[in-house]
Amino acid sequence: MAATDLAIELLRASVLAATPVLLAAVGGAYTYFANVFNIAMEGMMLIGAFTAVVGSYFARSWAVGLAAGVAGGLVAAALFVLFAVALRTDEFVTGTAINMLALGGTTYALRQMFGVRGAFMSSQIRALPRWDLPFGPVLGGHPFLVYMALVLTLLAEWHIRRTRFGMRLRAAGEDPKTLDAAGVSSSAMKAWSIMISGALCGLAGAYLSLGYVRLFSENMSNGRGWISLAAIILTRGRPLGILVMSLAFGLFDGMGMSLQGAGIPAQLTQMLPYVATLAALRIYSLRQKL
Amino acid sequence: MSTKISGPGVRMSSVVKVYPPDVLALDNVDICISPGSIHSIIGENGAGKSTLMKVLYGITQANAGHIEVGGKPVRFASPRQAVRAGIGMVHQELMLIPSYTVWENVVLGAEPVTYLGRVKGEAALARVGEIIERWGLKLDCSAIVGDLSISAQQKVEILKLLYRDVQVLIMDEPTAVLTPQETAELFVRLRALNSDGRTIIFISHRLSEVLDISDEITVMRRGRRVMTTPNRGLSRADLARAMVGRDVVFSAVREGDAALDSSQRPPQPSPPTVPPCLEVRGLSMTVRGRGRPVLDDVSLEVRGGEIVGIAGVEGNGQFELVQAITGAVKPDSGSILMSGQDVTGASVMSRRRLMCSVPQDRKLAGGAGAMSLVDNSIMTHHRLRPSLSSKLTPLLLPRACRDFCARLIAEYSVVASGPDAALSQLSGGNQQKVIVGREFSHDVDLVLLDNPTRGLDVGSSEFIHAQILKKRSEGKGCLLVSADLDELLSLCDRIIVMYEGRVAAEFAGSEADRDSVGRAMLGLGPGPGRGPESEGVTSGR
Amino acid sequence: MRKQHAVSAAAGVAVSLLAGLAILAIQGYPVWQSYAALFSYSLFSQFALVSTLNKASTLVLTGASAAVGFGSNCVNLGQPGQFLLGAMAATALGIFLDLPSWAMLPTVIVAAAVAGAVWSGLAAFMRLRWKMNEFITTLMLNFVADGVTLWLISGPMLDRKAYSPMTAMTNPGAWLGMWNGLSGAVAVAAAALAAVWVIWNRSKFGYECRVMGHNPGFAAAGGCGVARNFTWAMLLSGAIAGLAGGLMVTGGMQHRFVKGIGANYAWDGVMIAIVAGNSMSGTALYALFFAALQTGAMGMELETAVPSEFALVLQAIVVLFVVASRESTRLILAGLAAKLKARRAARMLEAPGEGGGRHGSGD
Amino acid sequence: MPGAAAASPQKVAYIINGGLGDLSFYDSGQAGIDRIAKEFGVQTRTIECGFDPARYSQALQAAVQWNADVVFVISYGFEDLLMQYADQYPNKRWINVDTVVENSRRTITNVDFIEEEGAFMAGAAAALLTTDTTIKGVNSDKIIGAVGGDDDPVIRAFLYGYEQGAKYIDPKIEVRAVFAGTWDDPVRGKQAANQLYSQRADVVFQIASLTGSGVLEAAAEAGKYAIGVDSNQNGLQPGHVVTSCLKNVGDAIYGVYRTIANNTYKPGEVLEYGIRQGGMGLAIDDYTRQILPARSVQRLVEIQSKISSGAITVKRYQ
Ligand SMILES: Nc1ncnc2c1ncn2[C@@H]1O[C@H](COP(=O)(O)OP(=O)(O)OP(=O)(O)O)[C@@H](O)[C@H]1O
Ligand SMILES: Nc1ncnc2c1ncn2[C@@H]1O[C@H](COP(=O)(O)OP(=O)(O)OP(=O)(O)O)[C@@H](O)[C@H]1O
Ligand SMILES: [Mg+2]
Ligand SMILES: [Mg+2]
Repeated sequence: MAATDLAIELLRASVLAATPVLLAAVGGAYTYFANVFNIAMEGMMLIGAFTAVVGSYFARSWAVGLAAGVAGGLVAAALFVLFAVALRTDEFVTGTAINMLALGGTTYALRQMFGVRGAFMSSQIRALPRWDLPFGPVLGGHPFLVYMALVLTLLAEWHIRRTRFGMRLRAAGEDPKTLDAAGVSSSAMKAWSIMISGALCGLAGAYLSLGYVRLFSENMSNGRGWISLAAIILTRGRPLGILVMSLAFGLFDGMGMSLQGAGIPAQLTQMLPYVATLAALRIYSLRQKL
Repeated sequence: MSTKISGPGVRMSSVVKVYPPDVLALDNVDICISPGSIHSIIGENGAGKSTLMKVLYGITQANAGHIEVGGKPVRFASPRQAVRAGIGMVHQELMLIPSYTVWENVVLGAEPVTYLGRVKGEAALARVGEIIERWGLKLDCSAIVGDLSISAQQKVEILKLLYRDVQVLIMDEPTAVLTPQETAELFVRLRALNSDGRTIIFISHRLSEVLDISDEITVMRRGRRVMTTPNRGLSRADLARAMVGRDVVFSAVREGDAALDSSQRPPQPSPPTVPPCLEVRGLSMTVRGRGRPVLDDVSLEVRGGEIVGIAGVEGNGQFELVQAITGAVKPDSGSILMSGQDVTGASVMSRRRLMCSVPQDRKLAGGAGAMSLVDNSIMTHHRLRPSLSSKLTPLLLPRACRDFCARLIAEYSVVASGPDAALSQLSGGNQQKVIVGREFSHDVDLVLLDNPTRGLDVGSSEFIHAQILKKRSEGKGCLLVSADLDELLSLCDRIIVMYEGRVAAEFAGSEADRDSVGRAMLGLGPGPGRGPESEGVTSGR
Repeated sequence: MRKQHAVSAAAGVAVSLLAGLAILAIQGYPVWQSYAALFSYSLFSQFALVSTLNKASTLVLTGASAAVGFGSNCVNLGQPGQFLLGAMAATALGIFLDLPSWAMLPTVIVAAAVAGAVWSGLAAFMRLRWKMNEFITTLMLNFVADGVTLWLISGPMLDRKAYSPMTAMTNPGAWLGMWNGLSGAVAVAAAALAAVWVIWNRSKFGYECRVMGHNPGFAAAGGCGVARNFTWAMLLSGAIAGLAGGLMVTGGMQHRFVKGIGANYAWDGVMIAIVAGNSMSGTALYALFFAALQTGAMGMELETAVPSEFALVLQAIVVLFVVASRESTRLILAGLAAKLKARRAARMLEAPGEGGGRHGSGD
Repeated sequence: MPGAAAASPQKVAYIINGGLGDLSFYDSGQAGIDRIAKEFGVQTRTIECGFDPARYSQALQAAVQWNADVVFVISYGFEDLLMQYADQYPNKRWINVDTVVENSRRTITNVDFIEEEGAFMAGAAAALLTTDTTIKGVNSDKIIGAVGGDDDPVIRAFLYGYEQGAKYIDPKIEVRAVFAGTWDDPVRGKQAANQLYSQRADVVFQIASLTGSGVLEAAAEAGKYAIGVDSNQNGLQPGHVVTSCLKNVGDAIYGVYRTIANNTYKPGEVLEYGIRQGGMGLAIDDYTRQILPARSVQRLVEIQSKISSGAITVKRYQ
């Protein structure tokens, strides 16, 4: 009886935990196809989480918060574009620097704006509304971004595969010169892909700070950006594959803690999602060989 | 000079283009393409032909100058605008997305879409199919471009232009990668387009072709237009002189005229009593994803003091053959012997004790642009040349390395600020000299050359050809893979033609001529009744 | 090349210091006091200098580790994990091993390096044997190392008397000396860096690695055993990171593995390697610079209440500006040069007489 | 030697291993510092190490370089360093909060909290809640939960007292603990709490600093209950935080400083702050009364007095 409750809770938790990874990774899929090495997702997410809280707090409105989150992600993305695309700085460098900037900047701003360190929570922060959709105990009653994330995933799949934008995006990734010769600026396509991933990372961040919990805490993204990146590389950027990967991640993430009940030390159970990722990578490499 | 009144004319006046930092690629060029004509532009490598066309097509912007199309002044910020003005270009290096289908490549950049932005595949397919019909291009709309032959890919490029219904077609060295027969087919098509009223700008290094097809000819030299003349009563010699600015002895090398050849080609080496420095026996290899084997029971041998050429349309196994010999890939079966030693399974480094190799792609395998000339010149020597490293430790001696590099620079007359210059700072020709110098200063019996003069200007090619002949006279064996038929014809003692991974034919240098070799490259028998297989594949005689 | 490095470095650092200055000004902090504090707490007192050096000794190593990795084209982002395992190895041996001190220290330090190498070797193995992208594996292995060590120090190796996860102290035999505050780790780190510099810039292996870093295809064609070099580069990179961890325990002030001992050293190291363009001496320079920033930040916080996170921001800005300037200055300058030359060329046309012959249609 | 610096102090530093903003432990200490600044007009500075060992020695050194006269330290993770510095600078007043650190010169004054006593009260409160099915949302099972930050001795001490308190009310009560493994990740805290609730715990005691704020949120969302820690967190999620296990770091710090101000300060003491000394306690206010029936509240008050009178002896961990 309690067991089934726990199982349900686990699945529920995994959906919740999967969402930010999914949102970020779907954005990352765009940069993946544009052949941009985008390791800035972690930072974009963090900035999004912060600006979302700022927006929601000062405007007393989750909508504004959401918008602010996206805006935050976009600003970070714009920085990425400025350096990696306009100034031709190495993408890895830019990404790493932006991650660092995000960590330092948000912590710094947290201090400056709210005079706190560690975390900022307040009843004035408006959380994202929950939709009590009749999807049963596991899928029902989540913050609406969870459902948005699913829709966005399908949309992205279609957008990248079927539309003119997608066609040019993939061309830009595969052979920029040719796209340029065809009269479409490959740099512009790269820039677009980065902005899109910025927006989605912003959403992911907003989800973390307004949906998952209702506060901002330092380094809140906490490695989720990296997991997203792994998911993208593993699934070669296919949004549907990413969906599966991030759900799996969410499941293992939650499972880790419940294994403490089975007497496995907390510190070890925390490794579960990452070990799982390694395993997935191994399996993937097998499939690759055949 | 034809006087068809149709298709827009193009006038470019005092166009200046400088590539960063200081390559004056176009120096006040004025050129006038009369409407509905076929206008050829010729000139040495680096003369500025492609740049001029890129400016006209809006890929690069000129620093100064004016352009008029059909009498109206225009300024193209991007190819899109050029296309809108009815100008299209087929680039020197084909511009296609390998993984896309033919129709996808054709519509890319001008896709028919629904209001949601979805690409209307059906509509595009129909439209493209129709054009293919109209011009009898014989292409499968939904084939993956990567799987097509070079000439088919070129058709796709032309298809792109027709799809956009351009009136001015720029063809930048379209024949460089084609066999004579394919070239002929292309010309038929170009003439058809021309009589349909389209203006055609044609760029080629092959003067015979130019004389064959053009109404007018413009000659460029070092970024300037040196002359424009109607194509009447001109000889290759005239053009060659105009191109180079002096009488050309080496025109043989560039032109491959049989008459000149035999006089040009150094005397045959003494009958090969010398032991072979390279023996390839029954080499076969398949690659995942490709249907037929990329190498199919290839056997050949190279003896000291001879230059053996490998001819073939790109993608017929030459590349893989070279890779197998250098050790970059392992063949499925067959064996490779160098100076009698079996090296089939040997590491690259151990092969390098017996051979040196000038790779096809400077950027990919030739050197590291960002590194100094020193670092670029000691590669492989750093392990094989004792003088470079200290006796006791595994450390290299900086001074010794510098000296080695300095000597190389002097010996191969490399133009560079010094051993510390980064390779990328050098001009293409000089980069190649560094690479050739590095490889040739290995004292080994086998010299492997993969397109050693691709994209080099006449001077540099001349220099490198001289070096190759020198190696031969020293009794080294050379295996020369080249896409430039003329180069092979003028240098080689034997020419082996590869087709679909097999040795399709072998010619003695004396009996080789463009036509028969060209036919073999296409897998056609040299003459009626004789299939390529029946051609004597007698390597181990 | 050297000059270009130096210039881009100088320019980048200057610009970013100015940017930081602007930020402070906008925030309404006393700019000059703040910067004064930043440096007086990091350089201009004996202890300040000493603690900057101590910090630098770690950063230099994590930086060198990253530089060796990136410089030879293996994306080893596993420094955090390798650091932790190195520290753990040093701690474990330091506690359970009891040798005469002349043997003790070397053993412990070497063990740390080996532990780090094992961890990176694992990633190398997965890459070569199973084609698993080392970029991801190293990242994931970090989390694993984190979990394992945390478990060890809060379970099996937890110090009885401790209030928070930490091991017992190591035997004094495994302690590096201190000379009025200056840790022996500095000397060891310096020696290690020198060794790596020689390997990197002078040895055949180092040469091949650098070539691999710039153009793997060239290295392969030239006959450098790419797979072998990859393995050794990974091992070396891991060993250096492990050494850094080991020195943290043997040379630090606590002589034990406390929770979070790795701090942010590894990621800072990655940063440093990047700004230094994988050049060893560049790494040394930036390690000192970053160390000064981080040490000074706390002083800045004390004197003028500027939050110490400011240092993080400043570092990121430095990275962006230095690297961006390095890569874009060239482009911009070249562009300008081209424009000038073009203008001159175009003018010649107007010059009478000049143009005539040139444009005359040949014969 | 101790007391050498008789001159009344000018600068007071507060060095913490973690970071402010946890709304519990560190902030409670900060409250004390602020009070000192206000009442005695001294300069105060807080140095946060953000759980970054790299900063521990720097923090101590910075305080010295800044010429602090009195240094309050929460020294989890750098007890050793504290000893070294205390020995090196005997003229400063070093007050170590929440652990016991004894340097060779015995100049460090320690403020040790008897967490077990506070936790005992929390356990009792939790038990009273979970056994009272009349309270909204309380189920029949007698299960209570706790979320710890790290699995470390202090948290163990809390749990030890928590369990005693619970069993004191009803021996059949089962305590389930989960360790989030972090002190500053509310997301994990929330996951942990949700799992406990799904295991039919009615109330979860958060002993995880910042991570714990996720626990309180989970309670509010799940319509269940939580118990705060260190500071009074009852108001953070009104109607869902039953009570808070107070650890009056601030009061303790203020108390010690007063002794310094009126020169009754004796270096090297170990000051035990349990319920009797008002160091530990239970935050019982209107929020509590909203949730617990009067008799339960009454019961808690009695227990509290029994503990301070010694009628109930809470076993110490270790
Ligand atoms: N992107 C570029 N950057 C710098 N220099 C360039 C660039 N492209 C061409 N150049 C230089 O400009 C000059 C003209 O090049 P261009 O390609 O127009 O010559 P070309 O006549 O087309 O030669 P080819 O017969 O080999 O095609 C050459 O010196 C070349 O090195
Ligand atoms: N990114 C950089 N920033 C600042 N200085 C640099 C940088 N890279 C190199 N330098 C300096 O330039 C000099 C030469 O470095 P470079 O890497 O070009 O040559 P090197 O022989 O490889 O020496 P090293 O590897 O020790 O830097 C060194 O003195 C180094 O301090
Ligand atoms: Mg060209
Ligand atoms: Mg206690």
